[in-house]
Amino acid sequence: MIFGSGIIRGMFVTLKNFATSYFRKPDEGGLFTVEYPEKRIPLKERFRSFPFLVYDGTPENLRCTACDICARECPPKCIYVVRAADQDGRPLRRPAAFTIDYSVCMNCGMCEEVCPFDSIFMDHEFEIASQDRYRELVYTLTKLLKSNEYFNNIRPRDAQAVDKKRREAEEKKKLAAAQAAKPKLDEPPKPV
Amino acid sequence: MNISEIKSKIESALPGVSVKIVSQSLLVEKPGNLTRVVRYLKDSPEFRMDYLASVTGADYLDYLESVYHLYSMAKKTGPIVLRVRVRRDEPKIPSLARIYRGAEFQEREAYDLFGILYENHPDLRRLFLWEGFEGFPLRKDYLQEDSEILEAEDIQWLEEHGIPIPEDIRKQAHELKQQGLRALAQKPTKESGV
Amino acid sequence: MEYLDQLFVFAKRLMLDLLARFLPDWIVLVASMVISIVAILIFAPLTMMYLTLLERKVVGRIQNRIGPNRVGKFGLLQPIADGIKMLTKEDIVPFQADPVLHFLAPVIIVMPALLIFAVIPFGRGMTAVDLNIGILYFIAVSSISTIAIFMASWGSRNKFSLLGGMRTVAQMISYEVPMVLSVVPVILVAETLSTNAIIEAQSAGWFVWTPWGLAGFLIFFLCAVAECNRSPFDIPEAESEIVAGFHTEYSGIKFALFYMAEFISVFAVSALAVTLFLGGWKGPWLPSWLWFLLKAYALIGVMFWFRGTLPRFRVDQLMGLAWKFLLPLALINIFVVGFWYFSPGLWKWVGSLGILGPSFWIFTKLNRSYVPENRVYRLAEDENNETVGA
Amino acid sequence: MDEKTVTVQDTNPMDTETLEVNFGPQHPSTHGVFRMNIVLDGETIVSVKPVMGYLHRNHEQIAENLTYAAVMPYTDRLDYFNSMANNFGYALAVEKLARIEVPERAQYIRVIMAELTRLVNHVSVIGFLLNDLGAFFTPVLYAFREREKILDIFEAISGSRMMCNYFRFGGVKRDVSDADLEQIRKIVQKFPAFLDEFEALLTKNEILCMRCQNVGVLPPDLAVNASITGPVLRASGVNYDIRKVDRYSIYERFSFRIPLGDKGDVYDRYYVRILEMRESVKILEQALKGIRPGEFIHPKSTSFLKLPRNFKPPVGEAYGRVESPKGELGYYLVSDGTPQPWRYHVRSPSLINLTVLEDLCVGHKVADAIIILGSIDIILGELDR
Amino acid sequence: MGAISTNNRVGSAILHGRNCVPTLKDVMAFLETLIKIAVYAVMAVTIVAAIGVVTLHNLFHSALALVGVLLGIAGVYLALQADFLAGIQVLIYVGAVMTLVIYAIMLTQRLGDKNIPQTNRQGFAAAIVTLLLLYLLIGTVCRTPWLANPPARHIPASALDLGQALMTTYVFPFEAISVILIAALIGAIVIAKKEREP
Repeated sequence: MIFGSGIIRGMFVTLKNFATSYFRKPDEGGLFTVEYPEKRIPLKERFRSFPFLVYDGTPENLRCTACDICARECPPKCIYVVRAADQDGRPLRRPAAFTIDYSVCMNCGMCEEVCPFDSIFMDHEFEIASQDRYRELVYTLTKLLKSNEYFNNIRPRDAQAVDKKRREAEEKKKLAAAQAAKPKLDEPPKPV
Repeated sequence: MNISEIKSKIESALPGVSVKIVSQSLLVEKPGNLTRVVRYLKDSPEFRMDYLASVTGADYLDYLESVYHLYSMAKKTGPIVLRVRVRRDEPKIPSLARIYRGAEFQEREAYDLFGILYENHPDLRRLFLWEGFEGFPLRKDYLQEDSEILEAEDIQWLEEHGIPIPEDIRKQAHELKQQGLRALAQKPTKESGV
Repeated sequence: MEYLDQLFVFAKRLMLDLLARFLPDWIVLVASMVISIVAILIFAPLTMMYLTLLERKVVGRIQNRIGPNRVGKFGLLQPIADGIKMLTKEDIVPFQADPVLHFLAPVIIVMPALLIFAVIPFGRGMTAVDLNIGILYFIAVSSISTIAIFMASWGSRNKFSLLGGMRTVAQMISYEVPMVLSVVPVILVAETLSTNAIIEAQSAGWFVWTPWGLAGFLIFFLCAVAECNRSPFDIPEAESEIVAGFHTEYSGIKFALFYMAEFISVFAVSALAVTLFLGGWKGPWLPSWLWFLLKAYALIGVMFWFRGTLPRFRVDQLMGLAWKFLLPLALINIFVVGFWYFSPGLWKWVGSLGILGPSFWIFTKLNRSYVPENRVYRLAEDENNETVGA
Repeated sequence: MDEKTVTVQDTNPMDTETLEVNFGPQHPSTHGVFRMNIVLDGETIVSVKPVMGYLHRNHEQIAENLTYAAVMPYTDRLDYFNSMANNFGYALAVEKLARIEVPERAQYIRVIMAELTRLVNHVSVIGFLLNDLGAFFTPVLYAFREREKILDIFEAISGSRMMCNYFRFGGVKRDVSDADLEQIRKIVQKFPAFLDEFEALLTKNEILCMRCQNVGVLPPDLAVNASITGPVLRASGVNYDIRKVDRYSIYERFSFRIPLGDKGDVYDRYYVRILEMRESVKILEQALKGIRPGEFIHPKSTSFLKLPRNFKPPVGEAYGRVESPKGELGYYLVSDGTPQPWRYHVRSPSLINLTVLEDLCVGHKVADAIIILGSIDIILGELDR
Repeated sequence: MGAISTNNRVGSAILHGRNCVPTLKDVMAFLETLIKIAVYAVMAVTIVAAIGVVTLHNLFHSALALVGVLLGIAGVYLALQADFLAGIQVLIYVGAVMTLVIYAIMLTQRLGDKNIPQTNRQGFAAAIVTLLLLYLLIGTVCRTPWLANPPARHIPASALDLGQALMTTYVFPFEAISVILIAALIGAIVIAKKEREP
């Protein structure tokens, strides 16, 4: 081998890449970078950024029951839940305050996994940069609530599975309620 | 080779050394005997434990423990787990750093976080924390500073940097100082978080 | 065609003629100098600004990236944005630095880089000063920049700067020797030190098409790359080792001046290599100055290509390359040119190649530590091993 | 007076003063906030003292205050280049502790992920090594071009590109779709071609050979004695790969070989990594052929997914280790029967491989210290913990 | 081409090369004064720098001042129309010798100190040598038969003349210096080697 041949071989590799960057496709040696704010890589469906709360229909009709499981299981402990109470002080099955500190959140998706009410899910929104990390990055209930349509939009497969599950549970509940409502009747329940 | 065979081999080869089986591992009863046991395991052709995979400490409230995982790269066997227990107030264990270079940083780490003194270590300094750090954070009785409560020194520093401090916080810090206390967080005990 | 070729010469002559109608002669004389100087002072920074852009674009494409593309179309205004940024940045002088040296170093380092332009023949009749010691002038002036780098490295009072300064000096002194010796064959054949006369001597054919010319060109070019501290010889500012070398402690416009000096000398040495070996502004069809710029930019492109491809040498290897490899080759090249000059016809070729080829081979054999070793790697299955070579 | 004369005689007039330089914590080539306290004689290194802890967050204490499941996302942050390998080690340790079984498909998915991670790690380490050598980002960007493709897969499967948090005790978090497997197949198919191109750029390059060969030679006996693991150990010619030794997961089903170095210098460490990638590609090909539909998590373990606090391993201890791309990544766990580990320790290869840094560097030049550090391949997240 | 007339001589002198000498007296006089002023300025700077070399407290600064002296002398050579010599002066002294001197200073002195003090333990010997040199110079100046009316224009010594002189008239000193330099080179290698062996 002549001294210098390895260098020349390497030079040809870079020359080839220089040339192919003008006409090849990204995965074949073309430009593989994306001019970010204008062009974007489509997000994968399972991509997770930060948690949000799902509501059905109107924001009042939110799924969260303030059970506090997500707050307890959250590894960096960035979720704070206060359960709502009625005038007599009896706890209600809805949160009075639900706050997530996005500056602490580490996007692990634990809350989504443990939530028994299919209420908290991971969002696709990742551009949350702001000037003030104490005020802007602490997300309160109003900022966290997003509709089920939005959820269906960003993660169709997961959302449909959740919806199906909820529908089935709903129907089962209805059926059970119907059964409970008329136990006196002797006709057997119809198969669904 | 099962654990009791290893135990009997060690005890027969090294008279005066007694080891005890604790959950599939060998507890060297006297810390002073550790180097002899390890040298035997390393040099004897039966074991050839030439690779010290892991050294770490553990705090069991009554005593501190140092755990060693030995493997053999030559024979591809292992692990033999050795453990040594010492009193919390006098945690002195002979260092293995002269037998295994690999123990050097790991023993420093255990010293740093548990305060176990490895005697004869070539360079026993804190590894991660800075010199002058108070306490040993992985001991179960270690109390952290409470980040929610300010101390008098903190307030002084903040004020020097032009940050206004509310009166109640200042008062709290003053009280703490008068009582000679520091703002320490209660370490969450087991199950307390549930 | 003729008109295009002499465009700039005519322009200057027209201006002087206009002046001569109203003003005394001595003003015309001064104006002639001023015009040349101003032309250089405009051309040099402009070249530097767009070379930075070109480098980023070329290296970007090599790495399958686009490169700067935000400021202006294709990032064409990027150098201006950079310039504004550099100008408005805070000028930081380290606490214990030697303020005078710290200030003077970037000023002095630009000077030789600009002075070199005086003898560069940009086209037919387009040399600012046709010195009869042109080549010597170039070598002498470019050696001054070492002093400025010393001032910067010592004046900053930073250990990385000091290391960078020491490396620079070792490198500059070492590479000057083979560089000068590689020019000697050209001077012997052209029988002159003047840049214009050397180009005229290449009317019959560029020197690079002869064996000694090719060898000389390669040695000269490598040494030139080293003199400009460019990759793979960029150890004085090796960012992975000594942060930024001698200009670690510089910011703002002072840093820009160092940067400018580097890029201007990149252009200057490329221009000189073109003059010495690639026939200068000679070439068919196109205007002479365009030919000259094309050739010079092609060489600069090669420098960028090097930067995009090669890792850098270590300091001792760099010295070894200069003293144990390039220097003896350059010396042998002087013998080769003598042989070429005195022998007839085909013998020239056979003899020259017969000397150069084996000596290259011998020097690689002598420098065994620089030649890659062959390695044998075992691939261990559980029992049976297999080996591969690399 | 006497003292003075003695010193005058002792010092060689040609001796130069040593220079103490701090490389780091802010330095382009320390791979994070790491400091090397180097004493130089001219350009030659007299001594190196690594100083670490700038990224220390007491990972072990954090973990001891969390449930077993909640530690998983924290392990991602150890070696943030190969979160899948970290997950793997931790999952293995907990499964050993709680005696959990893992279904076959999950094992396949785990192996595929671990080997993809190895590709990601090795390819970028070589890129960074070349950056330390002074190549102007080209090898890094070629490496990242390939890494991006694999990270896209990770994103599609686990939801995150780097902090995957994908493994669960008894399986993995979610199943891998056929489309994703197809995508992996495509990447694996094209990877050898990329490696060939990468090698054409680097392997025979004279400057790279000059810089790397016979620099930082680690003799095999020192390597074993200093508990060096991973490619650094194997580059010294010691045949020790935990995938072969422990046969954990389903590695015994695949036929692959362990590349062993010749001299144990920086070049061998570079080339052993290239060869390891080629072997990983082989494992991936076999795994992609062998994977069958099935459960991705053991049914008994699914209940703990929703209620991590009900997961209480029996009292005992376990040491689980995997061959992470950097070396032996071990997790030592002690359970007291509560949902939180009593003791949790990470045996991080980055830290322990650094033991020999001084031995490798002394006598070489400054530039060599940088590439030796680069060739050891440290990640500060794992080193400082 | 013809449209542009070259009706003044200074302009045409510049455009068509040196062989066409401008004859206008005032231009020449003006230029002469300019050059004279420049030469005297260079000389003055050289002397100031030379004083700086011996008086500056910082060794590094005095080395830099020495660079100034050498550059000034190159300027003087230029004024004496010895442009080849000037080029060589810059190349050898500024580019190589001074660089090595500064390099040696940086290597041997304490780099950490802000001031590298200039110490002189051989002041007496230096004074004697200086006086001897002064005596020699004065003697030479006095003994030289200065021409009352030097020829108005020297023929500048070209590189060709210098080369011929070195290869014919001065061939013996030239070769002797070569031998001395080679001896120095070998000596340097020997010293550098010795350090490594034990």
